[in-house]
Amino acid sequence: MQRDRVVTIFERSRPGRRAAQLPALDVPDVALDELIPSNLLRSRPPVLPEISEPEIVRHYNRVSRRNFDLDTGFYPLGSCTMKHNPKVNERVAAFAGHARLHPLQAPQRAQGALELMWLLQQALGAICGLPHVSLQPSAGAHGELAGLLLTRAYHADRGERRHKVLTPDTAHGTNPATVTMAGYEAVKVATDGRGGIDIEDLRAKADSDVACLMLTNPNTLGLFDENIEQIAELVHGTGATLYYDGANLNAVMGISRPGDMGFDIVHVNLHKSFSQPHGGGGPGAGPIAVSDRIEPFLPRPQVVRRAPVNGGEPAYDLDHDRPRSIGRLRGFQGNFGVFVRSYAYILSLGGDGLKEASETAVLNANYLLARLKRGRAGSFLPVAFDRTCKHEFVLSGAPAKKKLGVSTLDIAKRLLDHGFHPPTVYFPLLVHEALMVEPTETETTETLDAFADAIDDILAEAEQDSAIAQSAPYTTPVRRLDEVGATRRPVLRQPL
Amino acid sequence: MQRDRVVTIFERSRPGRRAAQLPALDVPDVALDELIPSNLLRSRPPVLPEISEPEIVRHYNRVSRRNFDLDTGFYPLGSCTMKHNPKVNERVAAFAGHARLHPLQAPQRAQGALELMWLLQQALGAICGLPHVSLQPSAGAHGELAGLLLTRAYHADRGERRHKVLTPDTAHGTNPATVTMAGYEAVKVATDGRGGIDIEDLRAKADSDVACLMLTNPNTLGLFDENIEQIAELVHGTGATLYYDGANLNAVMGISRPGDMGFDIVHVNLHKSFSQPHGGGGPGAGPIAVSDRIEPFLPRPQVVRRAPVNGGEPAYDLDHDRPRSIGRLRGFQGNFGVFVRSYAYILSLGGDGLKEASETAVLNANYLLARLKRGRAGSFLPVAFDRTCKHEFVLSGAPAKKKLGVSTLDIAKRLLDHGFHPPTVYFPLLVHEALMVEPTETETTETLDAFADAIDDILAEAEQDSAIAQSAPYTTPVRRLDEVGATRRPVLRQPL
Amino acid sequence: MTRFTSATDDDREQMLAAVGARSIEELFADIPPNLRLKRPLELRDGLPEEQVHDELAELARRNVDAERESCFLGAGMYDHYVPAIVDSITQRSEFLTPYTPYQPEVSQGTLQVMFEFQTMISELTGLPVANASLYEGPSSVAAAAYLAKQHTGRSRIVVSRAVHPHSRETLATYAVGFGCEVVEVPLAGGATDADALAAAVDSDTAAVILQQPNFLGAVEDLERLAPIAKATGALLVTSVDALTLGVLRPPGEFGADIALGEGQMLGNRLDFGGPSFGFFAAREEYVRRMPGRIAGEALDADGRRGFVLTLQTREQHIRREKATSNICTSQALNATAGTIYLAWLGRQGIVEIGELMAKRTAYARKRLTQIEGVELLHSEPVVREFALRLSAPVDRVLDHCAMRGIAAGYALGHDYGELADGLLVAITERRSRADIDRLADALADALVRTAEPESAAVST
Amino acid sequence: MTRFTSATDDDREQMLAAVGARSIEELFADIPPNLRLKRPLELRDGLPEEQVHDELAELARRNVDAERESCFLGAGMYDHYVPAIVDSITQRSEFLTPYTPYQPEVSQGTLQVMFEFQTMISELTGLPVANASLYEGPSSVAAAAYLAKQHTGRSRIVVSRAVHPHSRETLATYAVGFGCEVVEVPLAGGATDADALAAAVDSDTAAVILQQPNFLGAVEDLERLAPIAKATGALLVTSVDALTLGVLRPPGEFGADIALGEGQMLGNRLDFGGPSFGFFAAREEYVRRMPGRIAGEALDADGRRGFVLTLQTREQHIRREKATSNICTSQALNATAGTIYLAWLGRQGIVEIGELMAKRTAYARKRLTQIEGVELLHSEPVVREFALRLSAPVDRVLDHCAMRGIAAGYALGHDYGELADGLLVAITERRSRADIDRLADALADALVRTAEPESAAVST
Ligand SMILES: Cc1ncc(COP(=O)(O)O)c(C=O)c1O
Ligand SMILES: Cc1ncc(COP(=O)(O)O)c(C=O)c1O
Repeated sequence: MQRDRVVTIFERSRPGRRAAQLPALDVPDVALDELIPSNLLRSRPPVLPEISEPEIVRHYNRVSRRNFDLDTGFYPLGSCTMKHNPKVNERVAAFAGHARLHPLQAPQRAQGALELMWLLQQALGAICGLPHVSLQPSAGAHGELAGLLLTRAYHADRGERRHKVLTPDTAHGTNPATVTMAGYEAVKVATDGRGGIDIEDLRAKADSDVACLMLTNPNTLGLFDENIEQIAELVHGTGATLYYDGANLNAVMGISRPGDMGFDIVHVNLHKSFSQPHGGGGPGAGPIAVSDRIEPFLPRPQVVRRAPVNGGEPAYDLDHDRPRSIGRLRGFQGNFGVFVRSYAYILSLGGDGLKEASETAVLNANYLLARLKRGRAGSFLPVAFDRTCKHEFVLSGAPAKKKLGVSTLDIAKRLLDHGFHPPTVYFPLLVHEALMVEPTETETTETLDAFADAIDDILAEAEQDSAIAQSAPYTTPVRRLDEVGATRRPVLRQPL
Repeated sequence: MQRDRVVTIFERSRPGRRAAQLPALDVPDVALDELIPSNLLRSRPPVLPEISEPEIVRHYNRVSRRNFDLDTGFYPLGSCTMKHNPKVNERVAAFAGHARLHPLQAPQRAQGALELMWLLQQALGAICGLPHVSLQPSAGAHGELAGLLLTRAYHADRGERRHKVLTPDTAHGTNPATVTMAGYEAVKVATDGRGGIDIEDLRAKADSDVACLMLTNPNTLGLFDENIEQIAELVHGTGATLYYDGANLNAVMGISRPGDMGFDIVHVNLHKSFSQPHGGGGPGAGPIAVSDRIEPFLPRPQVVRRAPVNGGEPAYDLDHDRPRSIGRLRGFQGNFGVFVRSYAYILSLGGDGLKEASETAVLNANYLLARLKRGRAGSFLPVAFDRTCKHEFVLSGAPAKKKLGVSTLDIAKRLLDHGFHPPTVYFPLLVHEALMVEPTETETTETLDAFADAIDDILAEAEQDSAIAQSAPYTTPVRRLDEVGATRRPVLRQPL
Repeated sequence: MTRFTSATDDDREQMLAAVGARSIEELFADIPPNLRLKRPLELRDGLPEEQVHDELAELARRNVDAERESCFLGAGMYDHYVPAIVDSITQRSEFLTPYTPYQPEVSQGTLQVMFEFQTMISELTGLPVANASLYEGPSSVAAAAYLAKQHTGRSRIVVSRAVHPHSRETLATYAVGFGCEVVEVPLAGGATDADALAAAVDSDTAAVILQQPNFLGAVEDLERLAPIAKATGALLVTSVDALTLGVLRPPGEFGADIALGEGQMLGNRLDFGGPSFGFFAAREEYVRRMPGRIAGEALDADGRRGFVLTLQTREQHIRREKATSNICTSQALNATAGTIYLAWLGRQGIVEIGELMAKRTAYARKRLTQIEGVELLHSEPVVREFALRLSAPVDRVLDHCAMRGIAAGYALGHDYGELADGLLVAITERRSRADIDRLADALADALVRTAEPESAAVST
Repeated sequence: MTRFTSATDDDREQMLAAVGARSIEELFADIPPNLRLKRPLELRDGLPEEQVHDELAELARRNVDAERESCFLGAGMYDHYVPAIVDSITQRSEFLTPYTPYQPEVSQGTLQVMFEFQTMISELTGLPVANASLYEGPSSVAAAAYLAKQHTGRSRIVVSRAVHPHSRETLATYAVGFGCEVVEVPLAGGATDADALAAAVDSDTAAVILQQPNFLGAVEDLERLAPIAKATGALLVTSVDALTLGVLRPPGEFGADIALGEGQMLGNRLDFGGPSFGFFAAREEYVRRMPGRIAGEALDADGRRGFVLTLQTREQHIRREKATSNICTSQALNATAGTIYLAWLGRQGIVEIGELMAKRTAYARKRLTQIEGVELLHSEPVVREFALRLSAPVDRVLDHCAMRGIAAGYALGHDYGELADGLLVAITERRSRADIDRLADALADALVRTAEPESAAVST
């Protein structure tokens, strides 16, 4: 990666330079203040950069080289499913028929797009085991919000007002944050000794004021909750809904379906299980699949297939006429470009391929875990719950910290010098000094071996001299950054 | 740049892995040896890599990071015109209408492509000041070969056989190499004290056995030959043709035209003046523009515009019916994809823009030269001929070698550590320890200043300790390589 | 084995052995048997890449996109040209494939782009702080309302009826959750009714939401509206079209507390509505309540300049149920495209594009209203979009124009029952005078024909 | 100032001052005044990027490409699918924008790809050494003849009439220059006439050039022809279709001295004929006469493995008039695409694609010859292309098929006067059985219709 000095695009700017050349004025010229009152006009242009095309290209090319990326190296970021992003997806998403289609094009002139969305709905429904899908939510957290608003609408429709939503203590931060945004109170449920929901605690908390239980399964420990049937029964018994955070769906595609487990509402992260590139933090999409009883409340508009007229092709349409709908969650029809990529991915793999992906993801995780256990990680970074994991597993760096003086953060930073992206760190909160490792199915055994070796090397090095890891990394574009200072005196834009 | 260990794609291969998935067999299965005699069938598959898509992507991504490229840094490689490659050119070249057009599509169904070629011919003709253009040659050297074969055909048509072709001692290596391939004897013409053709030497050699004089103007010293009119007169006086090696056209677009200078045949490097990306050594294209008397011999087929029929659109066609043509130089119609890019470039700049490009190229070169002269380069790397240069200039590293003990090669290698691609070195041969610097018009003054500073720093450093440059580079993916050893025991493929 | 995985049968065997399992199934033994799917998924078999390509190409062909017709549709997303450098840079794997920059040492690329983006948004809006992106426009409006509610402790949101219908609907959806009443201020002609606004704002009003230019294309008189909106201590939230901010006075100068908007027009494809991004800028005092990622400058251990995600204590992964928003994955790559686009457009270009649109829009407005059966829906000043009234059914007129290869605009009746005869026409730098003239011809023709009996009209 | 340059007026002034010139014109004072162009170039004004895009899109639309019709055209270039990874990797600026790797320390990327490419070509052809690319197919044939002439000192080149017409024409063009006589060996049915070959080869023959499969699609019996070709010491040069080498015995195993070919089918676009690449492999003894760049392994000063351009003493920049070729800029990026494609196809895929083509071709050959008015032009074994005779004028049949969205093939009459009724049909993995059946229908229909009087036929 590039180690040169930071120069921002503004620092490359020189007065009078430019890249954009706009079409010439081809209509009568008029003074702007004849069109718009001058008190509503801008007096000083915004200080955007002034720079030619070649220099923009060089700038962002150089800047890009200061990133670690999945197409260059292993990126076992737990909970994020950093699987390969097939290049054909980018190609098909770029077709003008997709990329330059206006969202308000009349449905009869956007049949291909609507059919694609409908096909994706069908596919996600089949994978989730739930019959109705809305593609609207923009990401997982947005799907969660949709889920709780659906829950609210469902209860309201039955004349109930409930105030609490249960989330396990292992839940991802978006779960409780969503609970608050949706106007509920978040109530934590404990984890039992095998890493699943503590049934007793759940039983104690699952009362008639509970609107919903949000669950990830396999959960953020990478463990499948074996009691899921009992949990579902318990929750449904109180009249609450059961929400499935689909961030970990990559473990069970074609193997077990959330709908069959008893979930009412599922969100799917297309940017995880369905290969949408992560883009440095999006775009993604968080479609939701729901059961019959939730369906009436789905967001508006919904993509529907109308019966063929005169024996012709069926027509796809946007149904706005959904009187019990919770309404819109965003503009237009959702992140269509993401749908194209994920639909292409599903077409590429097919049903068997998706199943094989999940199998291999789980095999890779268990293999890596086995490799690690056998080395120094076995004593210094033990797995938090010693069971067969699913697509990921969580190690605890507590012994390493105690015995070697190197924290999970130190190990993560030292991994950077070995050319690996570190796992997710310090999550889930339940596990001390957590390291959450998700290799995904698209990695080779050679890569897993190399990663295990790197962890072992780092621990061996720390046995000799813990200071090395404590001050790592050394070879990255910058070394550890002063985050505390950055928060104390925030510099959030360039002064110009 | 990536400094990791070399691993070839073959070394990443594992039996049974694969990326390609082909369409299923949808016709009756037959044993291959029922279709083709088994003695003509392969017994053992070629050992191509076995590797999945994600691993191919990572492999070539990593490998790519071991290159220095124009989109990341300054690349003043003399004679190569490493100007910015506009990204829109790649976009328009990728249109299916261009990229998936079969070369044998019937002309009436390829009118857009033929019109584009015709428009490019017109534009190049206008720039060169010569009325007829063939786009067929695949690169500059191919254009040169075309030029000499045209010369031969021209003389033969007049019943003459001539045996010699003159090239200046500053000529690019392709010139004399082409002379030999075209069946002529190469005769060198000396350079005079101002860096131009030595008129007396030319006069002595320009006899009636001379078929052609090949010239670059501005020449490879970056100098415009002020005596060009006299040279043209002299050469034409003997009945020979005058060939213009257009590698340096970037200095004179819209300013002076080879046709007006008296040249009969010109090649244009679309990958230099007309912004086709260099691709690590091609593709390029070397269209030729010629005068009326050469036209009958142009390669076959030629793109022509036929008069409109019934007042409709004019029709573009491939004219194969050219009885005096030298024939084909290659398959199909030439490097069409390159034509698309260069035509887009010409459309982008227009006449004024091309002229400004040449002006700025020359200004940038003179500015950089002035900056260098003022520093240590003034004494250690003096310019070979102290005149106003055109788009490039040649320094001599002889004093540096003598006084500091650092050769041109050492300086070039040390530049790598400063993040610059070195200039062309040891060419032209005439200049001792030559450094040929071509900044191009797309560079900023800041970049030129930084380069001049780097040269100065290197010389200053060498004044203190010449060993540093002598062993440079230090920061590149590999250090100096043993080229002699590589030639002595060539390893030209991986043993498998 | 799929083409994206590498585990051959041999690999599987060797890995299972290392794990100590006899079969892959054994790894799933913890899933209760009756929850295991006993049959294949109801999906087709996987396809070779070229067949995936062909099927998607076939679907794409069945859409009439802006490459195939002259597109005057706007209403929130616009057919601007996306320069090739945007694609070529955002398709670099270095930007395309990493995730959120949790490890700043190896994410300086993404972080620096965020910082540059924030600077540009801050410049455009005239507000000191901006985040690194939200999902898109309308949900950003809802996010602003949530912020206002949390900040003020009040529970009414006042929104102009001239705000994008999708924004109003999204706001309404969210507000049911976080518990706010949404009150709509009616239109007076093409703009927000100032008197009604004054009447609507009270001491329980958390925010007033306006849009500039508004959904009908009108430039709102923010100088008049802003003080009214802020009179009772409510936050003034303006949803703005970033591409008009080279010519329109920025919201910050009118005293807006928050400026946000849809970012599609900044170098993002239409993509049938997404992905794009939302931007969100505010006064300093709201920074610790802002939703979304924020990059800040920081020094490294060797004193080198760099960037980090900062003020993370706002965020869900730290604060969980106390977070200021639940957003996690956002739209980083789209914001990157926006950053490159704004660098490309530059200080001169942002003004020029605004002026070009304003002048072409003025021309189009005049040209179209010369047609028999077309009149102005309002006469407020406009920049890039304007509203007309048609004398014939709008949908039939649109179909006629579509047959001539023109998407003439958006039928306002979809969202405004009272404007069933309304057509919203958008102009970008891609719509030339010739395109506008062709639209005028098509519209004139359509109005004549749709006046004819249905059967005759259909035969065209 | 163009959008690709940065010199503002201020910059120009400052730079001129540094140079000591008063004006830009002064920098051109060395150009004799009457050679300076006194008027603007006869070119249009420069256009904004979006207008360049639109004009090129408009030109592209006027071509009927293989996305728009079912393409059975071959004859040297084939409509294979180019996997997306080829584009995404070759569009990385690191491969796209550098030049020839003259500075190996910062060109290891390009050099390593060359080395991998050479290895793959060597594997495919069964010959030990390969270069890193030439321009394309036919000029590579001429280059081989030049090598043979230089190597043997002989002056006759014997070429089969079954070699691609473009190769034969290019050879003829070059041979005029380097002074060789070209002698053509006639066809016997669909293949090279072995007896005529034996008769043509003499002690002054420098090379015998054959093509596999030949231009008419036939697999030549190289086992029989090779010894005949080599009987007098001439070099055996075979031009091969690389994509058939997963199933066909490689030239090296028949004793070929040189194997070369067009590389388009290896991951390169059709591009109306270029750019693509030529490959060139040979026996060890010719390596120092080979044209083009060659990469070789080398160690660096620290003993690290790397790659360099090697055996450069063959090349023009070192040897000038004594060089073995004049080639300089070649087709590196296209060869890079070829390398990625071959890595993608892999050891299994190269066989599978050959088999798939062979079986589909067998089906198509059978299916089409069942049509009234269609018969086999030859019955030699074929892999991916075959020749038919039609009972109606070929060009009219082709036009009819084109109207039905099918490019039915190539009319052999263009190049072979004696085969005016010949049609060459190519099959790739993109042409499904359904496509072949549609072609059969169209062909049958066309043959019926073209038998009708012209006027009636035209009205379809
Ligand atoms: C377990 C879990 N739940 C929810 C989310 C939120 O999804 P998104 O980031 O798409 O909003 C994530 C994402 O990181 C996650 O890992
Ligand atoms: C002066 C000169 N002439 C001719 C050539 C040959 O052109 P090409 O490399 O396109 O064959 C070059 C290219 O490097 C050159 O610089």
